[in-house]
Order: sequence, then structure tokens, then C-alpha cells
Amino acid sequence: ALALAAAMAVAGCSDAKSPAEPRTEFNIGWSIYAGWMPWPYAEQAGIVKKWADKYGLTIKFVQVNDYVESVNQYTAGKLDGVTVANMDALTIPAAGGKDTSVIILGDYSNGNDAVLLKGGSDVAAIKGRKVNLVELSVSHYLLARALETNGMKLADVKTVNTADADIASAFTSPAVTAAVAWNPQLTAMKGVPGTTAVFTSADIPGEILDLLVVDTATLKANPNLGKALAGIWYETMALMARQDAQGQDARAAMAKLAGTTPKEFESQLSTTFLYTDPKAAVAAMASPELVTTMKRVRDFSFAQGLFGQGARSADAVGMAFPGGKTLGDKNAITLRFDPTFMQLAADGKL
Amino acid sequence: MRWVNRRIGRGQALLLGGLPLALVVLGYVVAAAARHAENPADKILPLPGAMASAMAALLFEPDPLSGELLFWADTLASLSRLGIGLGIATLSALLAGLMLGALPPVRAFFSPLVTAIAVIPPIALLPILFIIFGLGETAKVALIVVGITPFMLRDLAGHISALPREQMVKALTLGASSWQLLLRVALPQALPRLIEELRLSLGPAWVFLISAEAIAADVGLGYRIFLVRRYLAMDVIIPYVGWIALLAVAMDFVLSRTSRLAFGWAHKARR
Amino acid sequence: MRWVNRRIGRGQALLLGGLPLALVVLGYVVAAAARHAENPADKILPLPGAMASAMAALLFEPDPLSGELLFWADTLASLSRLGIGLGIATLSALLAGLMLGALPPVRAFFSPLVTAIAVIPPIALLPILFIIFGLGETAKVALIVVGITPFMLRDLAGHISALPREQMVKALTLGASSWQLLLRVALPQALPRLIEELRLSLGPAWVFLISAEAIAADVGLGYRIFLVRRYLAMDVIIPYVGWIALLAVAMDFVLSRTSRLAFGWAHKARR
Amino acid sequence: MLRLSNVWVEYGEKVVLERISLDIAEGAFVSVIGPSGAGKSSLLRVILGQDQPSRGRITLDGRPLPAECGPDRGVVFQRYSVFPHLNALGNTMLGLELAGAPFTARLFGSARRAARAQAEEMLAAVGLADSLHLYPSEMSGGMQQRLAIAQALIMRPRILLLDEPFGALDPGIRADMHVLITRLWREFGLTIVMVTHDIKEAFALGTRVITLDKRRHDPHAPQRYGAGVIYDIALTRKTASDEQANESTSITID
Amino acid sequence: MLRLSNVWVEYGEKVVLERISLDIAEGAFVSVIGPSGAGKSSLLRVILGQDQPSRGRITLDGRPLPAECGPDRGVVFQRYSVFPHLNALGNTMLGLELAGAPFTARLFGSARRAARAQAEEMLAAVGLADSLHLYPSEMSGGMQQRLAIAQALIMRPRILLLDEPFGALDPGIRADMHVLITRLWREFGLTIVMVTHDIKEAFALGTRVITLDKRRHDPHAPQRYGAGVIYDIALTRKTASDEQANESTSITID
Ligand SMILES: Nc1ncnc2c1ncn2[C@@H]1O[C@H](COP(=O)(O)OP(=O)(O)OP(=O)(O)O)[C@@H](O)[C@H]1O
Ligand SMILES: Nc1ncnc2c1ncn2[C@@H]1O[C@H](COP(=O)(O)OP(=O)(O)OP(=O)(O)O)[C@@H](O)[C@H]1O
Ligand SMILES: [Mg+2]
Ligand SMILES: [Mg+2]
Repeated sequence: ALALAAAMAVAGCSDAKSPAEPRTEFNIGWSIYAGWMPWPYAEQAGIVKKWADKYGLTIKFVQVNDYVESVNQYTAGKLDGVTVANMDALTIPAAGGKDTSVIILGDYSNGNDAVLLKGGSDVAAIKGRKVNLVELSVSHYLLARALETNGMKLADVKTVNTADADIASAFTSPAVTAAVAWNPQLTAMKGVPGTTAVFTSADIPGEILDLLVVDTATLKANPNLGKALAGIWYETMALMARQDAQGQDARAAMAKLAGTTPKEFESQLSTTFLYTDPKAAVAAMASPELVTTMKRVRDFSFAQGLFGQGARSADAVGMAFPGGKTLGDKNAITLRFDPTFMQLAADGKL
Repeated sequence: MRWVNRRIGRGQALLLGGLPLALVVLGYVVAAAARHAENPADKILPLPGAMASAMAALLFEPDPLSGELLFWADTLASLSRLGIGLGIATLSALLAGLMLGALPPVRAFFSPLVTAIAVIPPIALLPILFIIFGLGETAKVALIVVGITPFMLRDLAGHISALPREQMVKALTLGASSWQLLLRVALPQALPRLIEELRLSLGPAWVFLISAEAIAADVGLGYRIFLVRRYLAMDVIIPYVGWIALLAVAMDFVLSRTSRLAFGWAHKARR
Repeated sequence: MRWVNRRIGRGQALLLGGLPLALVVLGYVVAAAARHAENPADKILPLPGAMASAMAALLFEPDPLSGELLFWADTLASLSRLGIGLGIATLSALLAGLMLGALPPVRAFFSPLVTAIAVIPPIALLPILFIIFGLGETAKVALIVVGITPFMLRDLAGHISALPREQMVKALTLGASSWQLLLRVALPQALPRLIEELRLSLGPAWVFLISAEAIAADVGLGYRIFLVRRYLAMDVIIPYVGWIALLAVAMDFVLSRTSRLAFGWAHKARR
Repeated sequence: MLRLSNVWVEYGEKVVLERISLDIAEGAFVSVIGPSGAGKSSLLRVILGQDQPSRGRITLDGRPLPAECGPDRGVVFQRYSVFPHLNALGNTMLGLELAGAPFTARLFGSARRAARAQAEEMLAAVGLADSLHLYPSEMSGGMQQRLAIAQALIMRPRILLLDEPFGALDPGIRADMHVLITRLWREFGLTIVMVTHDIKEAFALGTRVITLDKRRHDPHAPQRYGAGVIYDIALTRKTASDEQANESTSITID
Repeated sequence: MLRLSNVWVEYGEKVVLERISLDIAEGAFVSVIGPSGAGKSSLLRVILGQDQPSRGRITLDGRPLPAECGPDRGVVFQRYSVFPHLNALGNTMLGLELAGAPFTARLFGSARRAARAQAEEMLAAVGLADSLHLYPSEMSGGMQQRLAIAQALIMRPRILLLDEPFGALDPGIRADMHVLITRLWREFGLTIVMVTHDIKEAFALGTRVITLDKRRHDPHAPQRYGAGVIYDIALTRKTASDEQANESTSITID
């Protein structure tokens, strides 16, 4: 046990010190989600190696089966970067005091998340029901938005926390009549007879964002990491977007990596708005709508207590946006939307 | 004096036993302080003060939504699930263990099935459990039961079938039927072992309870732990885990006391 | 003849024991057929044909990306993790169990700590576990070790300290030091019990392995199960679980054979 | 009544008993003597039904002996084996409770009081009147052995098998036990087979003395030949008064 | 050499031994007799160091007896207790191996051969030459008891404590054992304390016979008073030839 404590201390110290120094080896965590599958595909197809070599780096993509654990491990310093949704980037690493930079805005969910009801065709029918969902996640946020747009409050339903790995099978139980989920589970759940998606992320486009974030200090010390990652991403995007056999092969390989069929994967992609063009991503990041979205997300998170006990106001966590705009505590900025590398890609300067 | 012969008094034992626990706590505090010196907002190893204030809210401030004191509501929910689960598991392990241990035909019939159930990881078959037990309290209790009963049952059956053969022969010459033999010879000698198994099962039982609460729940110690894990609130997780350990140690103590009081003969023999 | 006295032959035992397993399989097929009659697209209880075709792909078609046969790659990865985990757990349970069982001062010092570790559900502390051991193989092996060692250790210590006191006295009069007593009296008598415990731990070990693989892995039986769980692909999950059960039953059988061969004295006494 | 015809007992390769043929009459008191390891306990186990002979057959009243032991046969094992979870009273009452309450296996009310009185009487007869509430683990070796005797005797089984029942007892108590067993044997017409190492005891109590030993010995393969009956001595039936005189003077040749 | 001064042994309320004061000289052969349950085994346990007396003190050569048993004292328990995981040879060699290999506790090569030869000789002396490879569970009661004797005797401890060591043996083997123990006692100048129920044996072997029994008895509270030494008879030291004559004719008064 002493050894354990010592190991904890050592693990803590070594990770806390290293980011400041230039390094050549990096670990990026990923978990299975339609919008993130290009990363492992790029590694398998050799795109990662190509770009890493170009900048003299070694980049490893580490699969973490459990999404929350991947973000936790990033927060704990075991990973240099991770794929994450905007809300979780705010509430886990940023709220935990880890200065985090969003360098790639990959996509937004355009129907990949949905509120499902059995025996009900609109959001109003949800009132008073038990809703199974991953609490405090983007699903929770989606539910809050669904209720809000229909004149209800979160208190009008009873939420039951359900693990994302189990929500699909849980939904097949007759006892469960309402749920919020994301893909790929969502597709399986829609197959349950009598199910309707009464509210989807397509109703709030651009609010649920899927990102790649890296540790700000590491990025400062190793700007090449950002360049390599942007290079990898947009080369893969270009390949994936092709409507020819090559593009199809790439998408099929991603489906395989996600443990599903190409058909199902295509259907998931169809509800994902991919920023295949770096210019569009840069523009989206610079737009004032992002600030509005993040404010909404932030207020929801604060109301749910996600900023922890120390936070006494929604401004506790500071965010920085392109063009010097900020939100929250200016002296404690821990989430930075940084378009530098996407801009380089857009400019073809990588 | 040789180490095998050193007898340790009660007071000395408390002192000695407390030492490593104290060292662990100390080690933790040192590690946490070191991390906080680096990053004052560190969430991984919260300082005791942070844990205290995080817990205070759960302990004393009623939840705005439900109006309940969350910590106590969680404790109550988890303990009642655990209690029901352990109760069912113990009872069925006792009944089935006695039969399997004492009656060879029953053993031949069921033991492959029991072995199969014992080695199938229940969490891998959750979807089927959901179909059978739904998603409510039943499913959580069922997961505990399915998780620990096979171990208790197999160990108990082994214990019973290892009772000296002379005892069985003796009982038969005294005119015992199979039923009477179960009731008056096997059962009383199974009970102290059953308590021992229950003590050994407390750890796994909590594991299954927490897994069940992680899967689908809206209250419970495991629910809270997995919920706040989403934002790495170790300042809640660590006190919760400590509380679970405390509850489990208390149960362990009560069980071991009960066994000594109720089955003195089993402990005298070992002096 | 009384039931307690019925002896069952080998052939008869196989037949009797196979019956309930066959019934379970039959029950499954009937339930699956019923569900499919309702909803031909049902995914929860797939028919045997669907399972066979789903498994065929994993068994015989090399993965286009890695060129591996996924099923075998999963099996290999899981078995090696399990093997290392069980090995470390067994070894440390043996060492620590002997000391705790035979040396009262060691027992006094460590037993509260061991009890505390035994009752702390490791999966509640997964984030810490992964932080300490990283996301590689170590963490998975560590979860198995942390999960099953406390049980084995405590049970073994209990077994050792319940050895008849006369044996210890006898060894001391023959001039044994504490070390020699551990080596020649406690250790040999601990081994058969250790094998027994290992058998009882197989179930929990798989549970912990699967839990670890569910969280952080990219290959392994548990990884695959949790991967396809998102799509409710029970046609893969059920054969995988069956395969796990088969592997575990085979290990159980080998262990029980080994014990009989290597420690005949322990089994003769129980005839 | 009890007939063994050409009975063999073997453990794997090892022949323990060979060609045992015996006829034991109803009401006989058979003493079995023989060197240590000859197979005396094995013989009792076979008669008890605990072990099956590897060859030969055993009949009781002309019918093959059932392959399980029942209440017609009582036993006191060589290593005093009483139930560790019952105290002296509980151990002694157990047989009565099993007989009196097929379902609960426990007696209540007046039936219980009667059984208790009977058990107390039997315990007093074996000299354990002071130890009713002791558990076996709190008893000395001799006390456990007497408890086992009380437990078996209270049932008055048709056939009583005793394996060195008085081995751990001092001469005084042993004499009391001799009187007790002789009295019960007479009163209830029991058939008794007793293994003993005390030749004086064997001749004093028995109506017949059987000696088990190896007939042949192969020095290179000691396990090759088993023991058989080498002497079978019928004694004239002594009267109770003879017996007592014998005991009180306590002078014999061994 | 060994001195007990006012030793009491109590189990909770129950007084087992009270006011035991004894002086045992080097080289003595003390026989202890007394009724079953008197506390003979308890006395041995206290001398052995296995149990602590509740009052009084025990000194060895003037120094307080260490509260743990060591190789200076050997023991044969009343219930033959040998190691179940070792066969006869292993059980007998164990003491030699422990003495010869402090670290591995196993002997190899010529040392092992020597120990093995010694063990075989001792086993032959107790009549187990044919049973070297049997495990205790495959032995008869008497064989286990002889194995326990061989295991203790091979170490030639300074003080040897025997608790009814010959209780389960037939007269022939018992006589051999008597010769063996007397020979070793003479040759190595052992100090022996032996509990027995056989009064003839007690007088034939011992140089001193001690009788333990209750001095007082309270019929309402039998546990109130413990046993003490009521007779302590010193015998003139017999010669070896006397001894043998005695054994061969085998006529004594008990
Ligand atoms: N743990 C215990 N608790 C209570 N009483 C005990 C315990 N152990 C022994 N006794 C009592 O101590 C007394 C002496 O026991 P001990 O074994 O010394 O007798 P003993 O003289 O060796 O008898 P025996 O000849 O039958 O072997 C007995 O009356 C017994 O009931
Ligand atoms: N399980 C076994 N495997 C092999 N041999 C055995 C087994 N059980 C008993 N024996 C052998 O059977 C023989 C007879 O044993 P048994 O217990 O019947 O002897 P006994 O006449 O009662 O001796 P004692 O007077 O010492 O009690 C012994 O030589 C013993 O070694
Ligand atoms: Mg015998
Ligand atoms: Mg005694």
C-alpha cells in the first residue's frame, strides 16, 4: 500500500513535470464514435506515420474502450490529447484545472444523438416518465434542450443513469420507455419496435461538437504536434469524403474498426456533420455562435454541479475563443479554442 | 521466541494493525500535497479539506431536486440492495450447498451446471439478465446473487463433502435418514463456514453492487461514484469508497463476532 | 438406499451432469425461437444459425486490417492477461497467506490492511488504478490481481491458522525454526487449498478481466464483447461467453486433476 | 445370524484381509484380537457396511447385508468420533431424537424430557455426569471415548461394533465399563463384536475370541498376503457373578 | 532438573490441576497415572510449553522454562498426530532434515542417505519396515501411533513426553516398544515423562510413579477443585535384565 501511495506520487509528479519540455513521443486517446473513427484509421493506413515522420515525432493512438475513462486519463496526464465532446472538454479537464486546447473541430452531431420514446410521438409525451441516459453527458444536455424548447424543465422527468455500454440492451427491456443516447447505440435502439426519435441533435445543429483536444503546455512546447495532427486529420478527411472506391474502402475500414458494418457506419456518418474542409472548421470556430453554444453548455453544466464544489459561479472556468473573445474567469482560462493548426491546413502550409 | 509463537495482545494488535492503515493515509496526503503543489486545481488526488467540503454538501444539504440528503439516501439504497442480495445468496448457497455436498446424486446432477454458472461472468450477459429481471431493483439484487452465490455454494458443498466420513456413518447407525442427516449433522457444521464465506464474499458483493448501480440506477453509493467519475470528482469518490470500506469492515466484524458467539464449538477446536 | 449413500459411477455422472446443461440449451433455443416468431429481427436471443455465421467470420476470416483471426487473437490476449494475473495473485496469496496464517505478529500488523483492501471494490477506484498502472497490459493484470488476491489470501491464512495446533507444537519439538515450519509444514498443506481457491477464483478473475478489457483495451474477449454490445450483437456475445465458460471449465478440470495427482494425501484423507 | 463367506478386503494392490469366513450367532460377544495393522478395523468397517469387501459376501439373517449402515448396527470407532458441534448431552440424545422425530429431528416437551433423562442416565453410567454441557473439544481423550460409548449404547443396536473402546480408559473406569457393557449385552440380547488389544479383556468379556493375523508372509512383497482368522476360540458362557468376581480381584494372566 | 512449583491449570472457571509441585531429576523415567480426565495430558502440555500454567512456575535447570516448545523436548501426543502430507519415511526424517539443513529444511546427497538409513532403522524398530511409503491416512491407528513414536525418538530429545504412547498397540508390539524405549532411555540418558493407563507398564518402566487425582470433590460444583499429586512412588532402579525377564514372563498384578 505504501508502494501504491509512492507510485501514485511518482505517477503524479512525472506527469506534471514533463509537458513543459520538448518531446518527440505522444499518446493520443480515442474511443469509438463515428466522428472519431478517422483517427485509428489514419494510424492503420500509415497516414499517422507519414505526418509524424515529417515532423520527427512518434504519435501513438491509444484506444480506450470506455469514453469517460479516456477523458479521465487525459485529465490525469496519462494522455497528451484525447477525442472529446465540447461539453466534456469543459467539465472534465478544463474544470479540473488542466489547461486544454481545442485544435481540431471535427464535426457536430446532426442526428447522432436523440431522445427516444416508446409509444409517444412528440417530446410532450415524455413528461413524468423515467428517462434512461448517461447522466451529465451530452445526452443530458440534449434532454435539457429538448425539454426547454418544449416548455418543460428537467424536473418534469426522472432521469436514470445508464451506462453507455448497456443502454442499448437496457432499452429492449419493456420497463424502459424513454431514453437518450448517441450512436452507434442509437441505431440499435431505434430498431426496438414502437420507438420514435422525438428530438435529435439535428434540432440543435452545432451545439454538440466533437473535438480533438491536447494539453496546452505540451502544445506550446511542441507546436509540431499540432501541425502533425492537423495534417493527419485533413488528409484522412479528404480520403474519407471521396465518393469513389477508395473512399468507400476507407469508410469500410473505419466501420470494421468500430465493430460494425459499412452500411450501419454510413448511416451514422449521414447524421454527422463532418467539417471535411479546414476552412469551414476555422469559420465555425470563429463564429459568435460557438460562444453562445458554449455559454449554454456552461450554464447547464454549472446548474448540474459539474464544475465541482469549489465553483461558486458559472464563470469559474475560463474559456478563450479566436479573436481574443473570452467567457468566464479571464484569469483562469483552461479551455482554449485554437484554430491555428486548422488555419495552417486551410492555407496548405503544413 | 520464535515468530510463530508470539502471541499478540488486543491492545498491541490494534496498535500494530492501525499502523499500516495510518501509513497509507499519510502516503496519500503526501502524494496529494505534492500534486497540488504542481497544480492547485488538481482533481485526481484531492486534499482532505476538499473532500470534507465536497462531502459536507452531500451529507448535510438536501438535494434541491429530491429534497433528500444524498449521502444518506445513497447509503440506504445500497445497503438495502446489498442486504437483500446477500440474504438471498446466503440462503440459496446454504440450501443448495447442503444438498450438493451431502447427496452424491444431486451433486452429480447439478455440479456441472453450477461450475458453468460459476465461471460465466454475469456482466457479460447483462442483456439477458435485463430481459429476465428488468432494470429495476430486481436486476441489481440479481446481479449480486448471481455474482456471489456460485462461490459460496461450491465452497460450502466442498466443506460438507469433506466432513469426516466417520461422522456420516455414525449418524446413519444412529438411525438418521438423509433429511435428518442434513438437518442435524451437515447444517450445523455448515453454518460457521457459511459465515466465513459471507465474510469473504463481502468484497465481491460490493463489486457487483457497484457494477449494477453503474449500469442503471438513480440512487446508491455506486451510482454516485460512477456519476461523479464523469467529471473526475475524486473528492467525492474517495470518501465514498472509504465509507464503503468502513461499512464492509463493520459487517465483517459483526459477522466474525456472531460466529464466535453462536458457534463457539467451531472456534474452540482451533485454539 | 439412502440418498447420502448413493454412489454415482463415472458414466452415470456424465449423463446426469449433462442433462441440466442440455436442458438450459434447449430452453434457450425454445425462448429464442419464440422471440423470433414475434419479431424476426430480434437481436437479444439470436438463433444458433445466426451465431454460427457471426462467429464464422471471426473464426476463419482474417481481419483485413491486421491480418489476424480476431477470435484467436482475442483468446490469446485474454488468456495471457488472465494467466499472468492468476499467477501473480496465486503467488502473492501464497506468500502473504503463509505469513499471515502462521506468524501472529505479521497477522496483527497486516490483517486490518488486508481486510480493508479486500472490501474496497477495485472497480470504484478504476481511474486511480489506471493512473497508477497506465492504460497498457499492467492495469488489466493489476485489476485481476487486486480483485482476487484478497480473497485467496484471507482464505489461505484462515486455513493455515486452523491447522491443528498439535502439528505446530510437534514441528517445534522437532527443532523447526519459524522459517522451516513455514517451508515444511505450512506450505505443503497450503498448496492443495490454494488450488481449491484458484478454482473458486476463476469466475471472479474472468469478471475482473472483462471489466478491465471493457474500459481500456483494443483486443481481448472482454473487449470484443463490450465492443459489439453497442450494437446489441448477441450473436457474437453469446458464443464468446460460451467460449469463456468452456475455457474456465477446462482450467477448473485441469486444476482439480493436478491437485489429485500432486497432493494425493489431501484427497485420500477424505475418502 | 451374521455370516461372512470368503471375504477379502484389498486397498489397491495391498491385500489386507483374505478368505475370512465367519458365522456369528445371535447374542454372541466376539472379541477380535491381532497385531496392529492386521485388519481388525477393516473387518469392522466391512461388517458395518461402511466399506465394501472386494470379494466374498456378507449376509445378515440369510439376506445380503445392505451396502449401507443403518440403525441395526451401532459403532464406537477407534479414534473417538463424536459430533464436534454437540455437547455431551446433545451427542447422547441425538439417536433418540432422530428416532423420535423423523421430520424435525428434535424432540420437544415431555418427549424431550424423557430423552434427556435417559441420556443423563447413560452419561452417568459412563462417568460423565459432571460433563453434560462440555463440547468434545473441551474433553480429555478418555472422556470423548466414553461419550462415544454412551452415544452408541443408548440406541441398543442389534449388532454393536466396538473398536478398542476402552483403550484410553484407566483401570477403574474400564472395570465400570465392563460391567455396563455386560449388563446391556445380557439385558437386550445384543450381538457384539469388539476389537481389543487387552487379551485379558478379550477373554473376560467375550463368548468367543478370534485372532486375526497373516497366515503367510512374503518378505519381498509384504502387501501380497492378507490376514486371516488363525484362532477361533469358543469360551463357555460365564455367569454374571463370575464376571464380577473376576473384575474385583483383577488378577489375570495375559 | 525440571521443577514445577505450585502449578495450577485452569480452563475458565474449571480448575483442572491445582498445587502441583514436582521435582524431576535428570535421567528419571516418570510414569503418570490417574483417572480419565484428571489432567494428565494437561500436565504434559504445560511441561511441553504448549500451554501456560495459570499460576505457579516451571523451571528447567533453574531457569524459567521458555514459554515455547523447542527441540529439547520431544512429544508423542495421545491422539497420534503425525503430518498428513508426509509418508512414514518423510515423517520420521523430518526432524533430521530440520536439524541438518537450517535453510532448505531438506537434505540432499549423502546427508540424505544417512538420514534415510537412520529413519529406516527407527521405523524397523517400531515395526513399520514394510510401510515406509504409506501416508498416515493409509495406516491403521496403531501404525500411526508407532510412527509418532519413531518420529519423536529419532531426535533423542533431552526430555521426552509420552501421552499413552502404547495405548493402541497389541501386547507383542507393545513389549518390543518397551524394550526400545528402555534401551534409548539408558543409552542417551533421556528424561521421560510417560502417561499411561496400564499400571503394570507404569511400574515396569518407570523409576517413579505419580498418581494424579482430585484431592477434594464438591458434588455441587465439580469444577471447583482440580487434581493434585496424591501418590508419588519412587522405585528402585531395575536392571536391564530384570526388565527383560519381566517382559518375557509377562505376569504381573495390576
Ligand atoms: N478447552 C477446555 N475447556 C474446558 N475444559 C477443558 C478444556 N480442555 C480440557 N478440559 C478439561 O480438563 C480436564 C483434564 O483434561 P486432560 O486431557 O488433561 O485429561 P487426562 O487426564 O489426559 O484424561 P485422559 O486420560 O482421558 O486422556 C478434563 O476434565 C477436561 O474436561
Ligand atoms: N486407504 C488405505 N490405503 C492403503 N492401505 C490401507 C488403507 N487403509 C488401511 N490400509 C491398510 O490396511 C491394513 C489394516 O488396517 P486396519 O486399520 O484394519 O488395522 P487394525 O488391525 O485395525 O490395526 P490397529 O490395531 O493398529 O488399529 C493396514 O496395514 C493399513 O496399512
Ligand atoms: Mg484398528
Ligand atoms: Mg489425556
